[in-house]
Amino acid sequence: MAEEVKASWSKGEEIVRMLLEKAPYAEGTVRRERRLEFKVPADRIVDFLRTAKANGFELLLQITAVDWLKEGEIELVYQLFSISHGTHAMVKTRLPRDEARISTVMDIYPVAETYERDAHEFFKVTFEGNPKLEMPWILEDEDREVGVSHRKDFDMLGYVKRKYKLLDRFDEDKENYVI
Amino acid sequence: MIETALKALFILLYATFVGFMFMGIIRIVTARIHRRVGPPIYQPILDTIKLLSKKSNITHGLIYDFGILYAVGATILAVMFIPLGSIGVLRAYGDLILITFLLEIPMLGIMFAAMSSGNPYAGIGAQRALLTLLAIQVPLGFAIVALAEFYGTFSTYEIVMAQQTMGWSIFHFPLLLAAIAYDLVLQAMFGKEPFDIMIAPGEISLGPMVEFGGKHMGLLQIQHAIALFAETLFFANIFLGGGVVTAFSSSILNTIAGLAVLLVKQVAVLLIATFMGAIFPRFTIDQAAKFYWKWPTIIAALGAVLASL
Amino acid sequence: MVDWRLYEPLINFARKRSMWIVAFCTGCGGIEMPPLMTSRYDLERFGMMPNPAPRMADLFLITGYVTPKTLKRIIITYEMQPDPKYVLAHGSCPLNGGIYWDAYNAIKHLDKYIPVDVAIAGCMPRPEAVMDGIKKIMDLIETGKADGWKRYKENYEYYKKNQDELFGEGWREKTARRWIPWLMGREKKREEE
Amino acid sequence: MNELLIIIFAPLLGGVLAWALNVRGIRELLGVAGAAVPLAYLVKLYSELDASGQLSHSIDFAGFTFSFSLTHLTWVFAMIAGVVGLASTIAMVSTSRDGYEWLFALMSLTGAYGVFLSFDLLGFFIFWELMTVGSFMMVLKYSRSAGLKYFVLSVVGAFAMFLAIAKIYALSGSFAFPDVANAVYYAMGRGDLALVFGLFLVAFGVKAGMFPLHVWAPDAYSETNQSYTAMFSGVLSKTGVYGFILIYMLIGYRLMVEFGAFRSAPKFGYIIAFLGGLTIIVGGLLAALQEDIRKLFAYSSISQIGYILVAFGVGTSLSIEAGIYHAISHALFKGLFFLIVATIIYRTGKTTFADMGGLAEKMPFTFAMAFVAILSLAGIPPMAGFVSKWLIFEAVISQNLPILGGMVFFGSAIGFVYLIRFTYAVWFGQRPTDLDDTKDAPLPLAVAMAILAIPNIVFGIAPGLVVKELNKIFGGEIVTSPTLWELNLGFGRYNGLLILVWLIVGLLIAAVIYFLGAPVRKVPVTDTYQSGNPVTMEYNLTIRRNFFLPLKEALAFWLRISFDKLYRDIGAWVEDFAEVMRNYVYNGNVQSYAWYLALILLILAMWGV
Amino acid sequence: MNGQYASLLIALPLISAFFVPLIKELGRKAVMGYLVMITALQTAIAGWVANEVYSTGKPIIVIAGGWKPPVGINLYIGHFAALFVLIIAVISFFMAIFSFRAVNVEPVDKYAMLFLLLMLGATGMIATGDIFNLFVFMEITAISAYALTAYNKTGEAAEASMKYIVLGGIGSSFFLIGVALIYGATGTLNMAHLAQLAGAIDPTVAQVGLALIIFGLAVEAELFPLNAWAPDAYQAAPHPITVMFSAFVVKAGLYAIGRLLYLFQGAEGWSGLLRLLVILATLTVIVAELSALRQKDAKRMIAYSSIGQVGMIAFALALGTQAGVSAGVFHMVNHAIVKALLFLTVGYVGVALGGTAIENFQGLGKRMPLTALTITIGSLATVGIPLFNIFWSKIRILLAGVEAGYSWSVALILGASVVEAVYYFRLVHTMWFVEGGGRIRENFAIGVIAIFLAALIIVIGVYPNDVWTIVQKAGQDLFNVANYIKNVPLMGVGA
Repeated sequence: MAEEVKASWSKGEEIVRMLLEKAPYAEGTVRRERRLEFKVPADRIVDFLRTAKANGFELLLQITAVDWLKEGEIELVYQLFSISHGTHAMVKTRLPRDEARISTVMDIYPVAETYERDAHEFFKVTFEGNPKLEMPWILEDEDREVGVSHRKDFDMLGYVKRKYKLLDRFDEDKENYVI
Repeated sequence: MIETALKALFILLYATFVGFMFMGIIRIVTARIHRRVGPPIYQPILDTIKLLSKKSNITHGLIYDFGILYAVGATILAVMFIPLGSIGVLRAYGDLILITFLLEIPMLGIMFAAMSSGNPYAGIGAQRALLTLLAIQVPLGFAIVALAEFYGTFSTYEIVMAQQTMGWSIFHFPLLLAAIAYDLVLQAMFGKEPFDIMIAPGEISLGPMVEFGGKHMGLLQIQHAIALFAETLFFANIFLGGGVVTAFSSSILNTIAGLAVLLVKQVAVLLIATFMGAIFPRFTIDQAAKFYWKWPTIIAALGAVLASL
Repeated sequence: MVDWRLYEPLINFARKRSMWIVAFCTGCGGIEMPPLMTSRYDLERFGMMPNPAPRMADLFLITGYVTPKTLKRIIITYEMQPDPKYVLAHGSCPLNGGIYWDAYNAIKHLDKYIPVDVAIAGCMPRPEAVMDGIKKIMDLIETGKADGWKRYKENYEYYKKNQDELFGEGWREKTARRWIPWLMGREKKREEE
Repeated sequence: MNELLIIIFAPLLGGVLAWALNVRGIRELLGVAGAAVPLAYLVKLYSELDASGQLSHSIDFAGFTFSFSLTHLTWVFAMIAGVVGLASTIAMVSTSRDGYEWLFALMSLTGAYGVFLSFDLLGFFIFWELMTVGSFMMVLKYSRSAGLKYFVLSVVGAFAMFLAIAKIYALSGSFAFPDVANAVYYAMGRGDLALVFGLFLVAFGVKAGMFPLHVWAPDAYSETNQSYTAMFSGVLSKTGVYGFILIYMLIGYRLMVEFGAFRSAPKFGYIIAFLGGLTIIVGGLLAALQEDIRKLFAYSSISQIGYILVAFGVGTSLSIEAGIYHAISHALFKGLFFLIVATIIYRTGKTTFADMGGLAEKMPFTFAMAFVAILSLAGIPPMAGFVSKWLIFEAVISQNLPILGGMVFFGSAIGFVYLIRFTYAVWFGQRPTDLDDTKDAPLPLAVAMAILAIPNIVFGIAPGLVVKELNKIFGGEIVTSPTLWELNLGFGRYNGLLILVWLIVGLLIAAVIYFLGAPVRKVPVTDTYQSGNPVTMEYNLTIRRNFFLPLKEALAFWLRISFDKLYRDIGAWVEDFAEVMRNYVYNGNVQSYAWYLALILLILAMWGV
Repeated sequence: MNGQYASLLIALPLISAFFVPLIKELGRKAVMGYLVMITALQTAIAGWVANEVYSTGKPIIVIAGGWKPPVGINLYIGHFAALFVLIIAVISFFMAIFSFRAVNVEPVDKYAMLFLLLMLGATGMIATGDIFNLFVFMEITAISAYALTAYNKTGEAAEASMKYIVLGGIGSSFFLIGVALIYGATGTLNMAHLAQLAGAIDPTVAQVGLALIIFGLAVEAELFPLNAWAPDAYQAAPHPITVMFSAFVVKAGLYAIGRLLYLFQGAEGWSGLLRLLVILATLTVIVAELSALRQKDAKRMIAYSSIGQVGMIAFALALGTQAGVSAGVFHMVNHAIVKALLFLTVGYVGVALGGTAIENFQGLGKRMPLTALTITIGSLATVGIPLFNIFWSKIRILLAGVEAGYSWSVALILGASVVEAVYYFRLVHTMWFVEGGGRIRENFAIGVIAIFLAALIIVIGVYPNDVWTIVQKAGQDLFNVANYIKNVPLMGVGA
């Protein structure tokens, strides 16, 4: 139902066409006004981001990781923002789930260092070239040993029960619960 | 012997009590400037009682305790030297340089105690306190030099007597300059706002004071009270003419009147410092050093040179 | 060695009227503290003064959810405070984990780890509620019933068991040395280059 | 009266014997005996001296007549040399390894005694050279560059003095002080007088470590056996100071008459005082910025000498007496400090601040001595350091010299600054793991430290003892001291005992309040508030390196000017010039040599032969 | 044993020099033994003569061939000559012993002959009372010196001796022209007679003659521009010969300058010449010391320092006052002892370790402790450290210098001696405080000589009174010419 209502945003189309010329390996669509979306293969991400930076996408807002358990892939979304064009761009890449490995984009966007560490800490995505990847950060040592991560296959609730030894509390349903 | 002991006891109690009142005044005046109600005037006394009555105390070694005792002892010693109106135990030996040194020694004692705790904040606090001390030394030195040269003597008592005849020191231009410089120096000696980088609460959690708790902090409160009293008394004596009243017949009335006059002058000095403290933000340490080595030094040096002509 | 019982009322009055707060704001309640100090609510009337160093503070305000990482710091700071010390827990998170009831990184019962004297309900209580809490704790001190610190000292093993259960044995030394291996590694790497 | 000769040559004899019989036990005994004998004689001679006022003795030797005399002034300086020398030799028992150090240490002590007791310029010069060579060989053993820098500067000073002596000798025909004094007064021209004063200023300035000539001191004091440095900086710098008194005694009156006064201080004296003031500030500030424990105390020793120079520069008898008093107290507390440094280095083997720390628990006795020394150097009332600084302040400011007063005052704060830096870096904070088993000071060093610590306290509380001695030098009652504890200058009074009593009263009051409180629990160093983070001994949090970074940034502009680099450039330039000249003059081919002869003939012809 | 036996001092070396070829076949040891025996004999005679002169106080006058002075040649052995002949003999005796070890280049008999001729020449120059005779002995010394410099047969030695020959030749020709001029003007060659007639010579001839004589001798006495040959000659010559060069060959030249300078006091333009000599002497000191600063070879460094000290002696002699002259003589004695010790020990190190480069001296304290100790004593003495002998003479020279009004040159000399101290202490540091090789056994005989000289240095340093009185007598002998004239039995012929 998203397609009918989509009013064509000429300026976005033009930006996407300009970027796609420079990066043929990617596909780009305009989701809606001020929202562009690009799909880039994992190994070409650095070149794409370099061209994006050159063409007006000054800011890298966030690197979010999405865990597609069924497809066995982890999706990294580089959220860019261009002040000159006044638009967001979601650059998506897919990595195999078991050993997710990609090269760092620190030299293009220096801020990426923290976001990459965050993704590594919770989604075990290794970014080659980021010096501070192994540095102890948010997770406490006890959690790190247990292997806490935000991946879907990790039973978070079980871990919380074991950690805080509050067994009875979680079995009740919404109706009867014990403070 | 008994007479001096009684006088000393009186001076000590009077100084501590008035010192606490001064701390109360500072807190109330600052509160009033912030349009707040502010604590009762006897609040510092309550704080000290609470601190002294703490049930468990810690120590980091002998020097940690001895430093505090030394600071309090030196301050008590300093108070004894400064002439308090007609009362004065060691008034005859009250020498300008001796008193200036005695007013700086508590800072050394506290720094020794703080550093022996091995706390990094105490280390940074001590470093800043030393640099502030280094910074205020130049204007302080020139102010003392100006005073000594103008009156030709170092004894505080003789200076007070000379001021009765020649009028207050601040009426003579060279000593006015010295008084202004000395007042800026007082700002740092009180540890008030513009120059209290050494005990900056947010930045290095009270600097040297971070490790003092319980009775050590209580002793330091007493020391701060006596020090406030001593410094304002010293300023009042050497610049504002001291409290020598001979109008009444009986000596008891004279002494009381003298103390009252002194009290008014001391409160005046205190209020200047408090107002300045309430308004100005905090200087960083090299800004403070550069400031002290520029304007107050020039003023004080000018005063010293003019005084010596 | 001196028997102070005779002066107990005066000392309690002094303790009541000059509580110094440890400037240690955990969780989301930290921003509630400044209004208490400003001219509208002015806690200084009661002689309460924020004080960064735990060694000389009495009142420890736990304002908001407590993560294990913060709890370690809270325990260390709490133990550094000299004895008659009181803990004021703000909001529902320290009581039962509040909205983070199922989060791996929020403490469910603060009381298991450090004794709480007065707990103020509300997902960040308004200043008036905090003032009531403070009034309550001042009454407790007045009557000498604010004995959180005595409870901590007497059954210290219980508290220690809970703490070790959560953080593992010798957690203080481990946390202190947390960064050293990584730093050594980087030092070695830099030497190799 | 050949006791004077015994006093002078006993150390050298002891040194030579100690060097010859290089056996562990006997060598130390001989060395210490060498230093103890002169002290014993000095004490014995005091009664005779008191009676007759001057004991003199003259011998003629190698064609010159050498006369020696013991007056009150020289007795005071000789006692300084005696006490500090004895303490230093006792300390050397534990720190020196071979006879070489004993020989040259005691040779420099002989030089110092000779300088103080000689009554004629040539004897003065010979013992001055002897002292320079003795101390130079001590430094040469440890490092060549420091040794050569020290030697070149002090030899330049010595030869400047020799030139001045020769000029006076050419005028007066004899070296004895009395004839020299009136020869200079009656017969010396104005230009020659200025030259002689300049040369003496350079000579004594180098040895005392005055501002522009102080560059050798930090290297020389640190690159030698540390317990010898106690004597090096305690005694040998006093010879430089004694030299300035000599300037006053010999040519002072004529300079006063010739060049007049500047606001009641003689003009030539004002130069010395101003340079002394600069020395205080430069020495102090540089001491605060040092990373090496020995260098810190070397610079601090220079800045303390600055005080004495200011006192002498002002020129009134009160200020000279204050200067001598400070010379005594400086010798005491500086000697004590260097013995403490010797103990630390002897026990830990470390010299930079970065790898020291937390020694207060491990070396309590040394720390107590360090505490006494800190109180004395920083000038805390009940100590000798304060009395002498107080006298100097009074003397300088009462002569209404505001700028000098300001400099001297600034110096006292600098004393605090670098001492606290030393205390924090060495005694407090987390202890590096390899220093955990350091023991306290060995017996000889402990005894030596005690010898120097006691007078520090005694002369502070009872300044009358010293002042009675010093008044005898000037004859009159310059500093009246009604009782043993009190000094009265008319415009300023000081009572050591009263201050001590009231300090103890204050301490008692504080102690009473302290013990009324609850009992105290000892807490280890790792249990400190670090915003709640736990602290471990492995991760060092004590700021030992670069403690005064803000001060260094504030002074960055002034630190670029360094006289050390200037002298090194001059040395290098001279060496290059020599090399270039050698290549031109002795260039190896005969034709040019033959041309030289022709050149000589040309000169002869031109000469009108 | 009356005075006439003094002539043996000249005769003995001459005759024995020519006996050497006879002993050649008996082998190297015999020749060396013979040399030692002769020098020992010479020392005995010199000792007897010195004792005679100093006890009676009267100089010994030896008349050659019965002809009374202004006509015949006479030897005048006054206090100065007696002292120095003894020094020459003693040092030659030591060097003879040293040559056993040091000289192993083959034609040893030629070496012995030249050695004796050199000793003869120097003794003759000091003892003679006649200018032309002085020229003859100077030639003998010079020629044997040229030969000995080239003795090592290395390229460097040959070049050094070639330089020496060229300069020495020009120098002695200057001297001859000067003597001829003076002889033309006065008609006599005898020094005493010349002193009487000095005033009567017409000014220009006196000036030219005197200048030429002085600068002829200056080449031999190594004053500034003329001493370019000296460093190479010292370095290239075999070690014992370098000792003899620095110990007495240079001294003979200096003595000659001193003697002739004060003989012609009456001559016109005398003070101008003195001032020129002072300037040249100061320049010698400065240039020599500065060029020694960055030397890589210890022997060459000590050669430069020796030239510097010689410059100081010349400065003392040229001051023109009694104090200056006696200080100069005292310095001559001290310098002879110290430089003999230094060159002996450095030479011995050169022989033992192969080459005298500074690297060989590293850690010498551990390798050859005795030699290292003596070198240290020698270098401390040269620098002028109080308890050693040169200190006393240096002080006297500088005091006399300032008294005579040359305070600027005294300042420069002091500056130069600071430079000297620097490079000597660098040597001391390399010897004692730098790690070196294994221990080497030291030769006994050379050790004894070194110890004797070092002891002499310290004894004079600690108690210089006696030596000072002897030297004062020698200084008067050189300075007051009137006494000199009175002693010589002139025939009273001529104007």
